[in-house]
Amino acid sequence: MATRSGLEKWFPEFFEKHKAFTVFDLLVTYISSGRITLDKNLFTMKIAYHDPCNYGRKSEEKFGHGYYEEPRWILSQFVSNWVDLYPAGANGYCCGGGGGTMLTPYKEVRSHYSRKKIEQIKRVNPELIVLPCHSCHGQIKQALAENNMDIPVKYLWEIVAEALIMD
Amino acid sequence: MNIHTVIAGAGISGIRAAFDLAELGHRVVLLDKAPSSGGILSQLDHQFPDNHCGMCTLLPMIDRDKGPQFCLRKGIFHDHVTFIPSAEIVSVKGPAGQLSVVVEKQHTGIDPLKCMACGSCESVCPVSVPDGFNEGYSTRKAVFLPVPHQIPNHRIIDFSVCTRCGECVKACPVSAINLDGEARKLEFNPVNAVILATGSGQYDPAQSDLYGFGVLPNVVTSKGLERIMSSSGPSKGQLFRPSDNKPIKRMAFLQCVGSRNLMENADHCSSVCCMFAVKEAVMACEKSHDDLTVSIFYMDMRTFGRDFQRYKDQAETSHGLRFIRCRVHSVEPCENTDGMKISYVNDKGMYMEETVDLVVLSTGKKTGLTHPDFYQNEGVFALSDTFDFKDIGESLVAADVAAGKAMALGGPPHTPEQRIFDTQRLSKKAMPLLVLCQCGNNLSNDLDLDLIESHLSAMPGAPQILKLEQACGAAGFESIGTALTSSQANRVVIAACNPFLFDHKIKALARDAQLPDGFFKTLDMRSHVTGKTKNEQTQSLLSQIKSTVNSLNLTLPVYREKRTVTPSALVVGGGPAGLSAAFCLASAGIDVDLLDKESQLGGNGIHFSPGPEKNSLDKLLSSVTNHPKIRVHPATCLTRHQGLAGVFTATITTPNAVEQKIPHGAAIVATGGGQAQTLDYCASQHNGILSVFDLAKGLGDKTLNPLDFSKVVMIQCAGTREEPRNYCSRICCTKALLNAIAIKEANPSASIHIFYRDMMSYGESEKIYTRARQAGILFIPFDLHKKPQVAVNNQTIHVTGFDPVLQEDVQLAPDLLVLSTGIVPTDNQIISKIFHINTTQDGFLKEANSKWRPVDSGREGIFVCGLARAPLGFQEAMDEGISAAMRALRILGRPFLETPQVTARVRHSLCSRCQACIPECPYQARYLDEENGKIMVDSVSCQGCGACASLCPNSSIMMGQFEEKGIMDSIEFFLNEACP
Amino acid sequence: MNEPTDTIKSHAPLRPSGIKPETCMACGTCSAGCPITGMEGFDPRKIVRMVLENRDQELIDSKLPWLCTMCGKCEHACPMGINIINIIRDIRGQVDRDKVPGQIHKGVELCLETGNNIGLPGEDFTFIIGDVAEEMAEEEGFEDFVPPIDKKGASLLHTLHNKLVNTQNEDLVHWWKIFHAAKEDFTMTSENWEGVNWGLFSGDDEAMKIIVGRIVDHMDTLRIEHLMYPE
Amino acid sequence: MMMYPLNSPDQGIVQTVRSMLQELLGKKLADAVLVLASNPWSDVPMPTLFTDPDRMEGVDPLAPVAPVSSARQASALTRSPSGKTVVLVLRPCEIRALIELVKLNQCSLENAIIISMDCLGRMENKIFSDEAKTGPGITERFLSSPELQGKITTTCSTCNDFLPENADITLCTLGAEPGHMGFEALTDKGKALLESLGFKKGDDLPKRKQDIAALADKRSLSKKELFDATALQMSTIDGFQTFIGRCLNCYNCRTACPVCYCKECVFLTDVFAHPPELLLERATRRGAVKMPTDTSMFHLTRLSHIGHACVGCGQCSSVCPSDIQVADMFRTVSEKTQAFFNYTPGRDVTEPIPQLVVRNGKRGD
Repeated sequence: MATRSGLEKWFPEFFEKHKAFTVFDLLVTYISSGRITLDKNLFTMKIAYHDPCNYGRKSEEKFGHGYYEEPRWILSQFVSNWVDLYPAGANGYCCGGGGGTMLTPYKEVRSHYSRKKIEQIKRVNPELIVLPCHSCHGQIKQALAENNMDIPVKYLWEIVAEALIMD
Repeated sequence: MNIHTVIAGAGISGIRAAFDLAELGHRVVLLDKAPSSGGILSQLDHQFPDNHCGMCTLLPMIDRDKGPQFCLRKGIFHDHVTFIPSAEIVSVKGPAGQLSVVVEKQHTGIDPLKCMACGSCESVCPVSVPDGFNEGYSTRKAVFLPVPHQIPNHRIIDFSVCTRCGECVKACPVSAINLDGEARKLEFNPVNAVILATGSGQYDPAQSDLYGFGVLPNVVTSKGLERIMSSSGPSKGQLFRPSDNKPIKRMAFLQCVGSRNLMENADHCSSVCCMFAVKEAVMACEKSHDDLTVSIFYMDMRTFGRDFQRYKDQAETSHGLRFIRCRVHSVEPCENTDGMKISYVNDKGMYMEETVDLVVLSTGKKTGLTHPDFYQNEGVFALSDTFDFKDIGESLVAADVAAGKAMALGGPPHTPEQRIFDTQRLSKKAMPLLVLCQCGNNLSNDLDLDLIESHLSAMPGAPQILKLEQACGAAGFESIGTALTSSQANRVVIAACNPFLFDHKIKALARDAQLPDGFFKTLDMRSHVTGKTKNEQTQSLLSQIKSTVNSLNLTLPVYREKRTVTPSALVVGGGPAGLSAAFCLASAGIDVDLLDKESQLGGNGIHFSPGPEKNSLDKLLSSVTNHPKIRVHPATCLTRHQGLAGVFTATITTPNAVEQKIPHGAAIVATGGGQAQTLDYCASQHNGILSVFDLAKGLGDKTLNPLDFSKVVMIQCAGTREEPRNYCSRICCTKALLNAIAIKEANPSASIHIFYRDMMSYGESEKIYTRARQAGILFIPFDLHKKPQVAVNNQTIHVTGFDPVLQEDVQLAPDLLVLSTGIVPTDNQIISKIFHINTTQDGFLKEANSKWRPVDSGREGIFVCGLARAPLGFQEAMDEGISAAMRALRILGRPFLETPQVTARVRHSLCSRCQACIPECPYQARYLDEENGKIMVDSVSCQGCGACASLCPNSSIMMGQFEEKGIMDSIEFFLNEACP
Repeated sequence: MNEPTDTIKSHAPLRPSGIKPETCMACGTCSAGCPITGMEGFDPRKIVRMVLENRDQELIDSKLPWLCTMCGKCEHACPMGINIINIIRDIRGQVDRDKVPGQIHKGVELCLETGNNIGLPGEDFTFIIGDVAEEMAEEEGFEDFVPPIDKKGASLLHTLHNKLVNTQNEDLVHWWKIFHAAKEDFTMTSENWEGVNWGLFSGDDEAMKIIVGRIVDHMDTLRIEHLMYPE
Repeated sequence: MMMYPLNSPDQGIVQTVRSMLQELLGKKLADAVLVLASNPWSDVPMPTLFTDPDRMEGVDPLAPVAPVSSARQASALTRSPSGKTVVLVLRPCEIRALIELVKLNQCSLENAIIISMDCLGRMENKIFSDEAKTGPGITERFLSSPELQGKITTTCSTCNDFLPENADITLCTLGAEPGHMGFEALTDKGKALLESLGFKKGDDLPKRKQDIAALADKRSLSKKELFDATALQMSTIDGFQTFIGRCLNCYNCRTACPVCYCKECVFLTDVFAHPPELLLERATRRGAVKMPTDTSMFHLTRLSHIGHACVGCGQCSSVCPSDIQVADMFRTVSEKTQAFFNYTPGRDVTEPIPQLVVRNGKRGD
């Protein structure tokens, strides 16, 4: 998000020489071209997917495309039972740690914010939460702990890495 | 047959325009894309303020025998109106007055001429899809009744879901189904005019991800709620939650869904949703006996109609509705229940969360609709609100305006049908003819017609019997005609199916036989096929035949008053409404006497500053003053008004105190109004305090200079929208916005604060509000209990207000304070007495029905419009003037008025003169003739509703064709059936 | 409760340019939807209102802009399309740098100084990467994995989140494994490896530009064709 | 409460009230007086309209008899404005009936002064006549004799509305020693009138409250018994038919009823003038039909038409040649009808008649 908008704003010539990919673009390419194969029997538990604001709503606003479909496509390739939180996508909730607030001392406000995410998670009651963002990862883990909820949180690429079938 | 006008869209506006023209004697084709008439109103059962339907009020009231008088939601039946469902105009060519109109009629799969509406097709259809009529809360088949209560009740096939399995074709007993037909083209040529009244659609909230519509089952649209609460709806009128049919305890309305939203390209207000929501909330509370909490989340409650504010206040106090000024962000589900969570910020600026069982989305109008390519052709008139949402009353006014334009293109003058009656035949003893239809032998398994024949011949006053193989075809009617010519029969009962099919034909038969229409009765044989034994069904039919024959035998010819109409009109008041009424009437060839108490015509318009409004008024003024048919009486007062519709006499006093009598057939009251005064907010204590209208005038005529003002404060609803003047004056908000923009544009550094209660920028004027904000004008809402305070100290104006967003007091010392004081009517106290018409609590002239008869006074022949009736804008006033003129033309356009078949008559020997009936007559048709000490009925005004008859404690009222004797005898016959 | 997978039915509206905060009609949508409305006086509608009343300094001096997660949920439903997040970032940017709370500005400063937000020295970085890679190579299928650093002519540049290098080393391996399996020719860099740009959050365009510039430099110097965006 | 004591131990109450009425006319405080008075042509006092005080020797306002409801006479007197002030001496039930008629625009109280009394009931004409023959002063004897008071009609003995409402002046007999009764002014009009006749305000009657309560209790108890019994008797259609089985369609009850005000009764119209074939058809339907027909219809129609307005005067029973206890039936049913509509006939001239109330689209809701 920051890098992309920075590049677009100050280094537009960058794109003449180089190509840039989001994590989703790469994973989709790897999977669809067969460069990686994933084990479909590994993730059979109920998995909830969380949309980070930066990849969704804000990318869409800033760059005209929100990454909603791609992560869901990736999940569908090897995860049998994944669900959305409600609301998800463009109207989804932030984990509560966006905007650099993870780095501020206002922890209380942050946990207050994350109650919304916790409510969403409780409604779905998943066995694993998957997301593609380091901030969200940290914040959601923290919020779950604060709420005494024992649900593991993994990166999208983490479960991809775990499901890799090496030949 | 010459078609005068083709009207596209059989919603309420289309129907009104059709009746307008039909009542002027023109023939009209009315079509609708949908397979039924009524538009959105076919789905809405209740309209505020009385929360009844009342659509039948729209039926023609003059010459009402031109069509049956029953529920208009069932269908449109009028001798001069041909309704074509599932049809659209595809092209309009030629010059106005000589148009060629091509209409495409969809193939609906079922031949209405063959169909007996038995429903066999529907019972075998294997398809099940959500039913649009119930907004998807019930299911229907591929062959279905689009509107269950409508007649003719032929089903249609929805080919988009039909699987073409052919089961229905096999099941149809009369081979009326054809799955392979194609759309047909119909051409009408020449046609004088085309009216487009195709209406709008509703915003689809499923396109937004905020409200969960389509995902959360208990999020419904306001129309969906209407269906849920409808007695013809999915839960038969019970207010249940769609997801689990549990009762609803908490309900939230979210206003402005799809309206007032730049992101949805909807910079408009949909005008009707606020009151719609309040009405639905009231109904929901009533249905659940107030065991329900309703919250309405709004930004501005747009109660801009004359009586809306009190309706809203009443709803708030009597049902405890909660009005919360906050737009809700989104709707979320609750954990483990079907409830939903809503968060908002309350008036204390606090974040609140609550749980509700049902969320109702007040969805606005659809955007992005486009007009057909012939939209701007000559002779094509689109309703001003074609794509807008409007209140019913306003839609009717718009329809009248369009009909007025169509009418102006000419057409044959109105020549009412002259009926001749065979008095000799009528004066004889009742001789009934009974037509028994065998329905092509289709009924032989269910009804024993021979048995009926033999029974009847033994009956006293036995009817002559004519058995026909099929009564409804041309041959059938011919046989009936022949039988009537060759016999002395003077009463006719037709026993067949689908009696409504006969209405039209019966009139022709009656005309030929020179008998009154009321001496013909039809009864539905098929309604006796109830699944009982053949003998039981036959007995049941027999009883009905006997009772019908008997009551018809007792029906006597009605005396018919024929009142010659004075073909001229009186218009009182020469402001915008009166002028446009006078001009419309004069253009239709009617002589007009136009009175104004002032020496100069123009009303409030004389203050207009140069601009489009002034131009349009000036044009109208010169047309009126130069029109040979209009006699202007300036500086003249009306002192007396007497008579009945068609034959009124006015007494006027001219400037030189001469009394003069003016006979006329109809009167239009447009006596206007003016700005109200207030004592609030130090109104007269500083010359920097002006009214919104005075500022507009000053800015217009340049007596005020925007550069003189650096700090401006405006306060809306000054002394108004609270008791005793608890109504919205409708135009002050827009005026204030325009004033503010004008100042800001000329003087960008000026700071402008507007204190408002609810910004009434309804409809397209929302754009002005948006523009004003973008110009940097600050808006601060206030509640009645926290009004801004104004003080004048040492020649300085001090305004202290409270900003609920900041939760802080705001202190301002403006050099200009502008008060929106509202509008009051001028002469209504006297005028209402002179005309014997009613006024509202606030002194405005009261129309007969704010929804369905917006410009009719309570008395037939007297019409009300303009500011005298309600606060409104210039264009709205002119439109109302035309509407009033169109209503007057129903009377003035015909040579005489005739008593219809069913009216109330007083049996003076029974009447005890208690006079209870007089105030209860909804048409003010009853009065006490003081000279003779008798209660009288104006037979032209009387609509035969029977309110008086049911009220009269002495049974002294007879309704034509519903005489007590006949009814008692019918009861006898049915008792005979019930207790043999 | 529905567990719909089709809940994503619409997308964030594109903010038309030229919509000024003045267009705000104080409808309350933003505040109603913001999960921290009411916390420590935070209220997006109020912030917009204060901007309209030219009370910027009050906002700059308050901690309000730092409470916001800039998630944009408020904007998403704003019927007037007001860029509330831009307002927040503008305010943040006007705060004196020494008054920026918490680690944000410190991280930016460290990054400018050391090439990463945590000020990790180069040798520590090399050690950690090597250590984690060694561990990974013990797993089946990854025996021949060697972490590529400063590899000229690599196909893809992989930047790192400081968190992974710092406290969550075990998470470094996920992408390595994927790249390895996909036979991706990628490289990391030994200097300026930071993938996270906190200038975005602190409203510091100048710093942000420098940090983005480093990635451009890497790509040019190492002649790398493709970039995988950090966050 | 404003009590004006009457001290008349010598001349008796009847004479005292008579003098007062005479004085009213004499002083021209009223143009006419309608009051019960004995007359040479009848063995019971009849309502009589006086204008000459000298002709008033037979006036007997408290006579325990009412051969006809004076309400009907009062209505005939005031149905259109005459410009004259009329004093109407009426029993409480007659006032109630009159109020009902005012609501129907059948008469007006604008120029009327109503004088009433604590009503101890009335006897049937025959009983009164017999008792009157046993000696002079039947009215005074009645007022002081519990035995005679026991001879009042069933209706009266089960009536607990014995105090007048809507009168201007009432004569208080309850709670008074004989010869020490009092007039009570209930309105300003009544007060002015009494004062211009020289009456002075005095003390309240000491035992009044308690006597009223005692009588009310007694009456209520017997009323309940009567109503329960009647309701039981009429609880089935058969029971009802039996109750009115002897009805001969004479319509006396209708004629006597003070609130039956129709100009022409529907039962006299062609609606009920059945042709022979209809009668025969009815007979054919059931095999047998009691004649005259429509007697049930008649009573049911009346019940539905004026049941809400029944003031419980009992005239209908008194005039029935077939001894049908029409009043018992009417009062039992009416009590329920009136309770349903929360309506009390004769209570308040502004209280709308339920049948004429159209509210919220539903009548009488």
